[in-house]
Amino acid sequence: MEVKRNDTAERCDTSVVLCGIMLDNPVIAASGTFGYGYEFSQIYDINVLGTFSFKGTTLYPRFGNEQPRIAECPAGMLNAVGLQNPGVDAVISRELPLMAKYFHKSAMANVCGFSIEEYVAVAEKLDLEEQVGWIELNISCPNVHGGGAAFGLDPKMAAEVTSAVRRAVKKPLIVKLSPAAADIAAVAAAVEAAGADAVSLINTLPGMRIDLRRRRPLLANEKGGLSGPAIFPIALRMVYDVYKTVSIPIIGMGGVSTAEDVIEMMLAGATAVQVGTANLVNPTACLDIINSLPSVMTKYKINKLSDIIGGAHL
Amino acid sequence: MEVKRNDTAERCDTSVVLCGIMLDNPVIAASGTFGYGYEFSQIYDINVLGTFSFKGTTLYPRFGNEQPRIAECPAGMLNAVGLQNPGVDAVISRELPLMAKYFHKSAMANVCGFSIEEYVAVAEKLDLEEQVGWIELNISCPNVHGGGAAFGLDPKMAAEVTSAVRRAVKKPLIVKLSPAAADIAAVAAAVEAAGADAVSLINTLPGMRIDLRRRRPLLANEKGGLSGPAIFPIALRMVYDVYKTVSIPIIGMGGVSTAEDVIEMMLAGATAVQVGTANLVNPTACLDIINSLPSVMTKYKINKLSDIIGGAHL
Amino acid sequence: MNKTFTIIKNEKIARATYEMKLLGDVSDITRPGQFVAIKLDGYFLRRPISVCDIYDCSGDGSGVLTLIYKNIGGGTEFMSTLRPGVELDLLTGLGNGYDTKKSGPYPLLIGGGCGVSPLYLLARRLIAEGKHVAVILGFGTAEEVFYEDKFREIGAFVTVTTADGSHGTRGFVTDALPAAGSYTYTYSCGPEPMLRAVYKAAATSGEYSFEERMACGFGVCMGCSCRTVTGYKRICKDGPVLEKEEILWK
Amino acid sequence: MNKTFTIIKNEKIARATYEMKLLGDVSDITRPGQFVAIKLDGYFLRRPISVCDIYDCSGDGSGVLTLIYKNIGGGTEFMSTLRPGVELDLLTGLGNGYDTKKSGPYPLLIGGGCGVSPLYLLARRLIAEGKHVAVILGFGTAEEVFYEDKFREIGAFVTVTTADGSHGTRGFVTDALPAAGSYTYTYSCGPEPMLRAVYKAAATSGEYSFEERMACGFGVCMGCSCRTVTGYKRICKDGPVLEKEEILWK
Ligand SMILES: Cc1cc2nc3c(=O)[nH]c(=O)nc-3n(C[C@H](O)[C@H](O)[C@H](O)COP(=O)(O)OP(=O)(O)OC[C@H]3O[C@@H](n4cnc5c(N)ncnc54)[C@H](O)[C@@H]3O)c2cc1C
Ligand SMILES: Cc1cc2nc3c(=O)[nH]c(=O)nc-3n(C[C@H](O)[C@H](O)[C@H](O)COP(=O)(O)OP(=O)(O)OC[C@H]3O[C@@H](n4cnc5c(N)ncnc54)[C@H](O)[C@@H]3O)c2cc1C
Ligand SMILES: Cc1cc2nc3c(=O)[nH]c(=O)nc-3n(C[C@H](O)[C@H](O)[C@H](O)COP(=O)(O)O)c2cc1C
Ligand SMILES: Cc1cc2nc3c(=O)[nH]c(=O)nc-3n(C[C@H](O)[C@H](O)[C@H](O)COP(=O)(O)O)c2cc1C
Ligand code: FES
Ligand code: FES
Repeated sequence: MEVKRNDTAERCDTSVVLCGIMLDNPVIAASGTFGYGYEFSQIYDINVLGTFSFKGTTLYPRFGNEQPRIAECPAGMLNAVGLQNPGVDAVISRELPLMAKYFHKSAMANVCGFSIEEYVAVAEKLDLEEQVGWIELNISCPNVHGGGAAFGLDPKMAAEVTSAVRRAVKKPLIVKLSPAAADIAAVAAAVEAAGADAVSLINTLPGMRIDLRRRRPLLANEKGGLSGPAIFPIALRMVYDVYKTVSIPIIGMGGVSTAEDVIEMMLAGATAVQVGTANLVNPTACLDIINSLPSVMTKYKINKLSDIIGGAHL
Repeated sequence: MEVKRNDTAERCDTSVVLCGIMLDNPVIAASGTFGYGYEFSQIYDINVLGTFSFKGTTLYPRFGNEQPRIAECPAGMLNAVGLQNPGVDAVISRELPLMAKYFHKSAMANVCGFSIEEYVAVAEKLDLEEQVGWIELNISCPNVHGGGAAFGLDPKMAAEVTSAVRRAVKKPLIVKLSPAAADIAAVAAAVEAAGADAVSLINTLPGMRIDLRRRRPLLANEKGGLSGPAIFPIALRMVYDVYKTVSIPIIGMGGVSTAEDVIEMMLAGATAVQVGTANLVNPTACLDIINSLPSVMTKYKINKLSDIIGGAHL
Repeated sequence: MNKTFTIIKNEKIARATYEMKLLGDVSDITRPGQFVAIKLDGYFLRRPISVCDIYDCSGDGSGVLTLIYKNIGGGTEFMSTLRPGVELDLLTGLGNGYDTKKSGPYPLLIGGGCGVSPLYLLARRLIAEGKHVAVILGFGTAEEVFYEDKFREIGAFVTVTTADGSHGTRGFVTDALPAAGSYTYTYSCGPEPMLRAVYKAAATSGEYSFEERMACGFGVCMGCSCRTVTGYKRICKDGPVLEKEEILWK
Repeated sequence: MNKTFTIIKNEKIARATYEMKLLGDVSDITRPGQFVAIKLDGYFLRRPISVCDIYDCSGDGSGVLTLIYKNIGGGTEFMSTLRPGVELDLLTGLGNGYDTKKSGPYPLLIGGGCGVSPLYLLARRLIAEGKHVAVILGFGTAEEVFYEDKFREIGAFVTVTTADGSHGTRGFVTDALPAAGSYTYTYSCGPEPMLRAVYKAAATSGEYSFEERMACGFGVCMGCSCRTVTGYKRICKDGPVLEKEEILWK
C-alpha cells in the first residue's frame, strides 16, 4: 500500500476533495471579496481557482449601509458593506448566466438571511442552479425574529437554521461560523449535528475606528468587521479548536495571503482555504498563491497537500 | 462658567484622574511588558509616565511555560509567558523597594490567581504596600476550582472574584477584562456591580501559529495571547461598548502605539490608556507617545485631554 | 492593471501639495478623470489618486504619469517622503473617467483643491478635440494655488478663486460662475460641499467626480457604493464620475 | 541603546550567509557575545543578531559593526536585499556576552554555522589579552564555510570541520576535539544539538551561548526565560551566554 501510494503520487498534488467535489487546489476566493468573479476574470483566468464563493445573497435586493463603509487598520481593514446584493432572483437571472461564461467550475453560493425562512427561501432557489456546487450559509447575520443577535453566536440558533436549510437543499451544505461566538467549537459541533456537511470559518471580527477629526465613529454603521492578516492567528486558533471537535471538513479563512498561510491553515485542520481581503489589495492574490504552492510544498517536503490536513495535531 | 473654564484651561492639559488619583497623563505602561520598570528606567526617566502596571503577581513563584513562548504575527505577536513572576512575597521584599528608588509615583499592582482565595491573598498583601496605588485584577487566569475556564469569561465568576477582593482591599480596584468573553460589556457591568472602581481592557486574544518545518504548534503551550496593533480595532470596539454599559472609568488598551491611538481610545470612552507590546519593539514607546501628545492634541484642537473621554458617543 | 512604476519626480508645488511623476506602463489609462491606486509600504489599503496627466513616451504604452496629492494623513505624508528611483505598485486605469464627447463647444471645468488635478488631462483632451475650455480653480488661499499657469499654457481660459481673496477672485468657485460667460457643459471635481454648490449653480448638464473610502478600487467589494437615481453605483468602477442627472445627494 | 545605523556593506560570503557592515554608535557594545536587535520594515518583532565584530572609528563611539546572518526566513531574507545607504534601527549592547577573564592561557572556541560569528570578536579580544586561541569551526559543507582565513589572520589556531567532509575534518566539531590539544576553557556558540555535544565532550569549564525566540530583547517580557541550575535566566538579558555549570538541558 505505502509503496503503491508513493509510486502513483504526482510530485506536488494540490488537489483536495470538498464534500465529494474535487478541487484542483484548496484555494477558494471568499465571499464578498470576489463579486461574481467577473472583474477578476478580466485580470486572470479564474478557472485556476479551487472555486470561489460569490457575494452573500439575500431574498430581496439590499443596498447595504451608508458611506463610509471601509476603514483601514494595522494589517487589515474594517468593512460595513451591509450585505449589498441584488437579491436572489437577480443573482439567478443575471449574475449566474454571466458567471457561467467565464467560470466553468462549480461555485459556492453564500447565503444570508434575517430569519430562518429567508435562509431557507434563498438556499432553496440557489440549490437548483447548475453553477452552484455548495451552499455556504453565512450565519453571522442578525436574527430579526430572535432579538437581533446573530444566528452564529448561539449553538442552538445556529443548529436551527442549519437543519431548516438542510431539509430544503440537496447540495453540500457548508455553515460559515462567526468568530464572535463565545465558543466557536460548540457552534461547529451543533451545526455538524444539525446536518452541515462542512464548516467554514472565520467571518470578520467586530471592530471599530474613530475619526479623530470628526470625533465620531469612522464608519456610518459605527462598527465593522475586521479582516486581513491581523486576524490570521485568531482564525488559525479557531480552525485548530474546531478540528478537535468536528469530523466534517473545515474551510479555513481569515487573513490568508500566501501559500505558506494556506499550508499553516491546512496543518491546523482545514481541508480547503478561503482568501478574502488579500484579493482586494492584490488583485492577483489567489493566482499568486496557487502559482507558488508547488514550490512552497517542495520547500516543506509536501508531496500531496491533502496529506497534511490537521497535521499539527498530535 | 464657560468663560471661566476657558480662562483657566492650560494649553494642552494632559492630566486625568483615575479613581481619585491624578495622573500627569493618561499613558500607563501595561502589565507584563514593563517588568518592574527597572530596565526602562535605564533608558528614560519613567516618572514621566502616568503610571505603570507591574508584571502580574501570583501567590507563589511561577516559572511559567516552556520555550518557545513568543511568536511573531502580522502587526502583532503571541505570547505564552504563563505569568512568570517571583511570587507576591518576593515582589514585596525585593522588587518594590528597588522600584521605589527610580519610580516615585504610585504604581499599579497586577494581581493574578487560579482561585478566588489566591486572588484575595495576593491582593491583600499588595494593598498594604505604599508604592501600590491601584490593584488591577487580571481575571483572564483559569479558575482551577471552576473547571479551568478563565474567571473573565463569565459575568458571574468575574463578579465573585471581584467582590471577594473588594472586601479585602482598601485601594481602588481595577478589574482587567478578557476579550474572550462572549459579551465583555456584560462582564464589565457585573464587576461594576460587584464593587470594581474601574475596568481595564483588553487582555490578549487567544491565537496560535504553526511551525511549518516541525508541523507542530509554534509555541510550547500551543496557544498564546495576541497583542499589538493587530488587535487595536477590536479593543477600541470593546472600550466603546463597555463605555455604554458602565459608569466607572475605563482603561483602554490593545495595540496602542501612538498619541493618535491614545486619543482614539479616549474618544471611545477610556479615561486612561495602557501601552503594552509597543514597549517591547520600541523601548521608548511610552516616552515618545507622551512627548507627542501636546502636538497631536493641538492638531485635533484638544485643550484638555480629559474633556474628550467618551467624546465619540452621541 | 497591476503595474510597477518608478518615481522620477516628487516635489512640493503648493502648501501641503505635491506633484509626483512616475515612469511606467500607462496604456490602461484611457480617459481623463480615471485614477490609480497606490500600494504604500506599511499601509494596508491602497491610496486612490486621480490621474492628473499622462505623457506617452513610446508606442509601447510606457509613459509618464503625473499625480498631484495633498498631504492629509499618514499615507500621503509617507508618499511625500519618497525619492526618485523608488518603485511603486499601482493599479491603473481605474474608474470610468470623464466623457469628452458630451462637452459641446464650450465646456466649463470647475475644480477645488486637489480636485483641480484630473481637470488638467481633461482640459488637454478637450482642447485637442478643438473645444474652447474655461476652467475655474478654487483654493483656500494663495499658497494653495497650483497649475494656474499650466492650464493657461495649454490654452484654457482660467479663473482662480481663493476663499480669503489672497489670489484671484475672492470667494468660492461658484462666485466666479457669473463671469465665466456661457458654457455648454460642466465638468467638476472637488470636495463634496463644492460639488453641491456647483450642482445648484451650474446652468448646464455635466459630470461630477466623487470620492469614497475604498478597499479594492476595482469594483468587487461594494465598499464604495452610493445610491444614484439609476440605482447604486460603485464609485471606483461605475464612477468616480457621475452624470449630473443621476446624482442623489446623501 | 536605540540607535540608527547605516548599512555600508551587505554581501553574501557563503551559502545563504551574508556579512553586513553598518556604521553607527557602537559604544553600548562592551563585550564579545553580545547581540543587537534589528527593526525591519514589515516585520513586527526585532531580529536578534550577534555582534561579529566592532571597529571603533573615533573616540566618540561611532564605529563599524559587523554582523553575519543566515537567510532562514522572511526577515533574514529581507535583510539580504538591503543595499548600502539604507538606515536600520538597532537596539545595541544587548545581553551579557562572554567573559574573557575566565579563559586561562589556552582558550578553545567552538562554533557551528552562524554561531561562528560572535567568536570572531571574542577571539580578537582574547588574543589582544595575550591568550593563545584555538578555534574549531563547524559547518555542514564546504560552501557554508566562512571566516576561516579571518580567524587565521588574527593569529588563532583554526580547525574546520564539515559534516560531509568536503572541507577540513569530516564530522562534527566534537570530532576535532581530540586533535585540539589541551585547553584551559571552552567558549561555544551554535545550534543546540552542537552545544549539547560540546558540553558533553569538553574537558573544561566554559561559556555557552543560547538562542530563544525573543519579543523585547532587553529583559522585560519574560519571553525568553529558561531554567538554569541557579534559577530562571532571561536569555536576552542574563544570557545569551550561560556558564557550563548553570546549564539545565531541556
Ligand atoms: C477616486 C479618488 C481620487 C482621488 N484623487 C486624489 C488626488 O488626485 N489627489 C489627492 O490629494 N487626493 C485624492 N483623493 C483622496 C485621497 O485618496 C486621500 O487623500 C488619501 O487616500 C488619504 O490617505 P492618507 O493615508 O493620507 O489619509 P488617512 O486619513 O490616514 O487615510 C486613512 C484611510 O482613509 C482613506 N481616505 C482618507 N481620505 C480619503 C478620501 N478623501 N477619499 C478616499 N479615501 C480616503 C485612505 O485611502 C485610507 O484608506 C482621491 C480619492 C478618490 C476616492
Ligand atoms: C541572541 C541571538 C543571537 C543570534 N545571532 C545570530 C547571528 O549572528 N546570525 C544569524 O544568522 N542568526 C542569529 N540568530 C538567529 C536569528 O535571530 C534568526 O535566524 C532570525 O531571527 C530569523 O528571522 P527570520 O525572519 O529570517 O525567520 P522566521 O523564522 O520567519 O522568524 C519568525 C520569528 O521567529 C524568530 N526566530 C526564528 N529563528 C530564531 C532563532 N534561531 N533564534 C531566535 N529567534 C528566532 C524571529 O526572530 C522572528 O521573531 C540569533 C538569535 C539569538 C536569540
Ligand atoms: C468587503 C467584504 C465583504 C464581505 N462580504 C461577505 C459576505 O457577503 N458573506 C460572507 O459570508 N462573508 C463576507 N465577508 C467575509 C469574508 O468572506 C471572510 O470571511 C473574512 O473577510 C475573513 O477572511 P479574510 O481575512 O481573508 O478577508 C466579507 C469580507 C469583506 C472584507
Ligand atoms: C509578553 C506579555 C506579557 C503579559 N503579561 C501580562 C500580565 O502579567 N498580566 C496582565 O494582566 N496582562 C499581561 N499582558 C497583557 C497586556 O498587559 C495587555 O493587556 C495586552 O498585551 C494588550 O495590550 P498591547 O496590545 O498594548 O500589548 C501581557 C502581554 C504581553 C505581550
Ligand atoms: S472600492 Fe471595492 S467596489 Fe469600490
Ligand atoms: S525577550 Fe523579553 S525578556 Fe528576553
